[in-house]
Amino acid sequence: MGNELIDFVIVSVALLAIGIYGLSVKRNAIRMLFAIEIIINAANLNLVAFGRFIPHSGGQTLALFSIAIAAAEVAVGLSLIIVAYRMYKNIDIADFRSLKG
Amino acid sequence: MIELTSTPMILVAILGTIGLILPLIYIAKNERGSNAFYATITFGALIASIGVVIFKILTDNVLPSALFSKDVLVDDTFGGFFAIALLIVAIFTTVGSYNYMKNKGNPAVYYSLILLSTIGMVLIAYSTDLVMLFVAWELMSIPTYVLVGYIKKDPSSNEAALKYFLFGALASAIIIYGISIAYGLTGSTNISEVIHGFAVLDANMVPLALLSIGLFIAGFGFKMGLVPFHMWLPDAYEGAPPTIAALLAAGTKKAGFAATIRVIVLGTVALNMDWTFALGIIAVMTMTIGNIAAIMQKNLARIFAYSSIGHAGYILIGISIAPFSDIGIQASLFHILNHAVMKGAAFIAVAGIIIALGTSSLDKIKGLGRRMPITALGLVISLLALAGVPPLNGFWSKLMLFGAALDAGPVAPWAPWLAIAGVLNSALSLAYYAWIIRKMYFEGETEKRISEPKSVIAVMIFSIIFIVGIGIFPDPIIQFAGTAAPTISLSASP
Amino acid sequence: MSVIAPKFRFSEFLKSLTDNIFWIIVILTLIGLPIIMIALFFIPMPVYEGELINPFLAFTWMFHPELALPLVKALLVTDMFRIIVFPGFGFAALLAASVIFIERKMLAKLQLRVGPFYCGKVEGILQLMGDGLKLMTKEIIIPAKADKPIFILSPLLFLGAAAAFVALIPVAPGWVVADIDLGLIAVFAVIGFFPIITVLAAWSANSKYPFIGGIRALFQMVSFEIPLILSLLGVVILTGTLNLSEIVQSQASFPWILFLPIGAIVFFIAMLAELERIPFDLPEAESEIVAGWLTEFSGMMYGLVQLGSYVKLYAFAALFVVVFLGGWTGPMIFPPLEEELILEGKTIGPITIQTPGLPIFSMEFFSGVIWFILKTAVVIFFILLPRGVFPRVRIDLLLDLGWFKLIGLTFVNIFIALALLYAGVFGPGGML
Amino acid sequence: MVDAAFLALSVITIGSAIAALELRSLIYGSIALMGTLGGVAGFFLLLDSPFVALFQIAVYVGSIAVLILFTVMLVKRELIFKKIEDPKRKWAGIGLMLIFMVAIGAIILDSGLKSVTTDEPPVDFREIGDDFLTYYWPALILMALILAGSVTGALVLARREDEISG
Repeated sequence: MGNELIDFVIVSVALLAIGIYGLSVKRNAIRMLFAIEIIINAANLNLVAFGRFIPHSGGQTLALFSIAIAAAEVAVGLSLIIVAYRMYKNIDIADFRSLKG
Repeated sequence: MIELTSTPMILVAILGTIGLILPLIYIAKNERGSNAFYATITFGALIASIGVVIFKILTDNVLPSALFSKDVLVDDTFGGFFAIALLIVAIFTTVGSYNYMKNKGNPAVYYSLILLSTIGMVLIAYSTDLVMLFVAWELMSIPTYVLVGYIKKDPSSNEAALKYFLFGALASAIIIYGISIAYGLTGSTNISEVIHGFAVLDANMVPLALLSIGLFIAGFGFKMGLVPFHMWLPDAYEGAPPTIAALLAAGTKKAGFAATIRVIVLGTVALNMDWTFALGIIAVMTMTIGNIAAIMQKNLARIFAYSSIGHAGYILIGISIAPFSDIGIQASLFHILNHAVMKGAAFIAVAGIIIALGTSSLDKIKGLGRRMPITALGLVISLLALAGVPPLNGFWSKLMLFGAALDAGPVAPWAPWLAIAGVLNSALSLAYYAWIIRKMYFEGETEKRISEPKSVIAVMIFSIIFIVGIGIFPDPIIQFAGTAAPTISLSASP
Repeated sequence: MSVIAPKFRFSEFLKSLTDNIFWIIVILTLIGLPIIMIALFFIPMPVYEGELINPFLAFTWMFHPELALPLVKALLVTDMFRIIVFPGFGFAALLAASVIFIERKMLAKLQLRVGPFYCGKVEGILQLMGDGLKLMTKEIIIPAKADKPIFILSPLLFLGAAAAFVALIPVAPGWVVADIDLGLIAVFAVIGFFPIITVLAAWSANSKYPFIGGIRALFQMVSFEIPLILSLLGVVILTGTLNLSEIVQSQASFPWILFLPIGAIVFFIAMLAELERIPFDLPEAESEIVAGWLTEFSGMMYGLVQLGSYVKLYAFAALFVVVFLGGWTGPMIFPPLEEELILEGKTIGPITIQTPGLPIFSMEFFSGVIWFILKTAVVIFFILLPRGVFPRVRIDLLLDLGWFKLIGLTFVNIFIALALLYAGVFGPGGML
Repeated sequence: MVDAAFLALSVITIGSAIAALELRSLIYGSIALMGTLGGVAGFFLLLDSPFVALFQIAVYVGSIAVLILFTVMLVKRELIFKKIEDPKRKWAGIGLMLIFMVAIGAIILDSGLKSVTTDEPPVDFREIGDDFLTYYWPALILMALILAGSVTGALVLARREDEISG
């Protein structure tokens, strides 16, 4: 192995930070979904990297779980976005203003 | 390997089978079946499972207290306690939906999702492995994203669902990041091994462990509605169908506390970290902001949403002082059960009001005491219990919480302040609860009585009996909470 | 009388000819030869009789055939040869191109027509070349409001994905471009790219018929991927491996289609849907939506997509052969070469045949490839046949078939596999 | 030390992650997201986990990217290119990102992770299968329930009620 654990973890942290930036800045529902996907991928990268360096199979197993769960989550999220688009003709969540208080 | 006959696996078997069969029946049947048909099946399944849990606990087939095992699940009293509380909430939701979901479309999937979400919540309380915890967490969350947006024609329902989904997905992403760090530090996902690993960590690795615990607090905090992470909560609870809001406020939030107790409390103890003070500050902030914001609301569902934020703060008192006081966790558990019933009943009452009046706005419920006497009575009782008026159950659990805080005083000098903040907040909350009661009973002209939804009446009667009954005889439940509470001091020295 | 070139002068014609030849020579020397040299340097050269055969001896090779054979042998085992020529793209493209011709001819025979006839003296055999030349010389029209980068790249990506698919298919023992342990999963990963490329191509044209076709293709491909994957699960359960070569080796005595016929049938139907063949050619339904997602492609871009889809057809047929029909396994067709022919040469009548370095291929390899091609041809025939026979189905019937019937059947298939496993027919202690 | 493949992959991954969020067109954003996911799959290959890598490609590219593209394409064409953001918010976001990166990065660089290397052979993917069927089997059951629930839920939500078909 030419690469060290720290390299992978740094990339993962960078992805996490980018995801948090996206979630805090973007107001487009689909882009926010992108940001969440990026965070989940950062976590998966972390898991597999730790699992490789321990070495232990649990990291890969958990990464598989998390990938499958991300797929389920995206399916639900996108169907919510489609419903919202049908109603508002828009995907910008700053324009959804029926709830206030 | 965990046996197939242990409580969690039986629950998965019962609820999962029914949950998967319902949509299949819907597809297979020609006339599609009515709401009542599916509600009855769901109700039966939930009653059967709660029966199983109680039977298992009464026959002493269950391990005492909160234990750890070498497996992903453990069949202990802690899980059983939460299972009972959460199944009661699920039953409330189902029964309330019997009238609420009439003619709303797609009943089969609705009930099936409630069942799936219930499995998730219950298994969180039973799980002793981070992977299991995460998967159960998602099983709890994903169906509720759908359920909150279930009324597709209603823009507010959809908006609520979208916000809830985005924050929920962020929360789970954060949790899995936390798990990844914890796994990396200890090489295992089993919670007991993680905690033992944390306890023997090198000094230079400790900041990473703290980061992991912090991520867990943030992730679980989103679901529990702790204060920096609470912004989605009022919108979601207001926009969601009120029955589902009951499930969220009384169910998923409690499951979040179960996860917290399983992971964070024990993890922090293992790290020998004084996180209790930070948790205490979060507790005070949570209850204060929740209660102050609740005063300014004009909508019943929104008021209850903020009030449930406030109650998350009360529960957190007990958790934050857990290492210093023997009854901290016990009081928290007791309050969790009480709050589940009280808040569940309150939201179901809102559902009844919406069925009858079409709105839950505070202006429209004038004279409700004469128009819908039983619903109003149930609402009043649960409001008084939420405020902590003796001799209702909320009084006893709050008393225990504040007592525990005072009890911890000698060790942690800041702990009594928590009790003071709690008492002040309770007084504050009584103000807006009284405002609602005044609206219902002392305003508006005498109007005709309107028919109340039968299922809501059933929930109201049950909750009145429960609240008053426990208010008068609190001892058995307190004992039960005591057996379910984990003993913190033991696991501090692994 | 029409004149092709009104100002035709023979001298100018000669000049242009010599000009062309001159430039070709210059370009080849300046660019072509260095490229060839560089490429040859990356290929490990064989050592023959104590001397390394290097590219600078190129002229020597020409006059010494005994040097050429080891060179050819050395070339055959390089990765580049595998990727470009034999089990890789060239082989597949050749097969795919012949499939295009055979399809037209066969459909014509089925429908009592003649089919391609004039181009090439025998049965229009050169028709394909003519079509290719036509496509290459045609103008490439890009719609004005198209999303140009995606629109231009998508045919290439389509062909690339098809080539990646081909790279995973083992043709003979050891003859596969990418022999990975997780071959079947890699196949699924590659198949997953097709719907994306299709829908991107359709969207980027910014035109309604391509978009409708693309969305149809998306529905169809995504929903048939599930039965496709599940139908292969039975074989995976029985063999306990995901490596395609090992799956073939497990069928040395009998092909899996004998034991898992339901899986094979489901796979075949799902394959038809993935390939957008009749009766599932809704994405290209020419009588409804012009040419579906291919509508806006013109010239060579259309040609690339067509080539890609036929390469994909070959790859699917080959996958069917590998998983269910036993791949290259089969009785030997040719007797193995005689020992003395290889070693010292053999005298047949007046001629003495001496073949140093032979055989280039072993006869097992040869017969394996022939079996493989034969089986693939049969499968391709059955893929082509429905086009002459069946009408097109409606989209809701198609999705209904995919989601309810095929998925149900795949579970039956999996239970059969499990039953075979637990009954002890296969697996530890069983027949294998 | 890092090798060239690692550097290239990190440039691709991080660059396309930024591009996914910042590109004007949502379609290109989705393609860039695929780049990120593919890059992470490449990291998995570097980490000797081909099973996870291929699974990542099969699931993310085969289903998630398709779903995202499909949703984006359903949206009106103008909205795909519309980009709404508040410059103040944007700078705040960048600040937040940098704080996160520096804080967590400092924690990690400070910790003992820096010197971790391994020469041990990687985990065989068959062990993952064993894990699934022995230790994690209840989680696998729950996973099935999650997928079933999300599929039925998404279908119910995305279905149009106004159409005639039953």
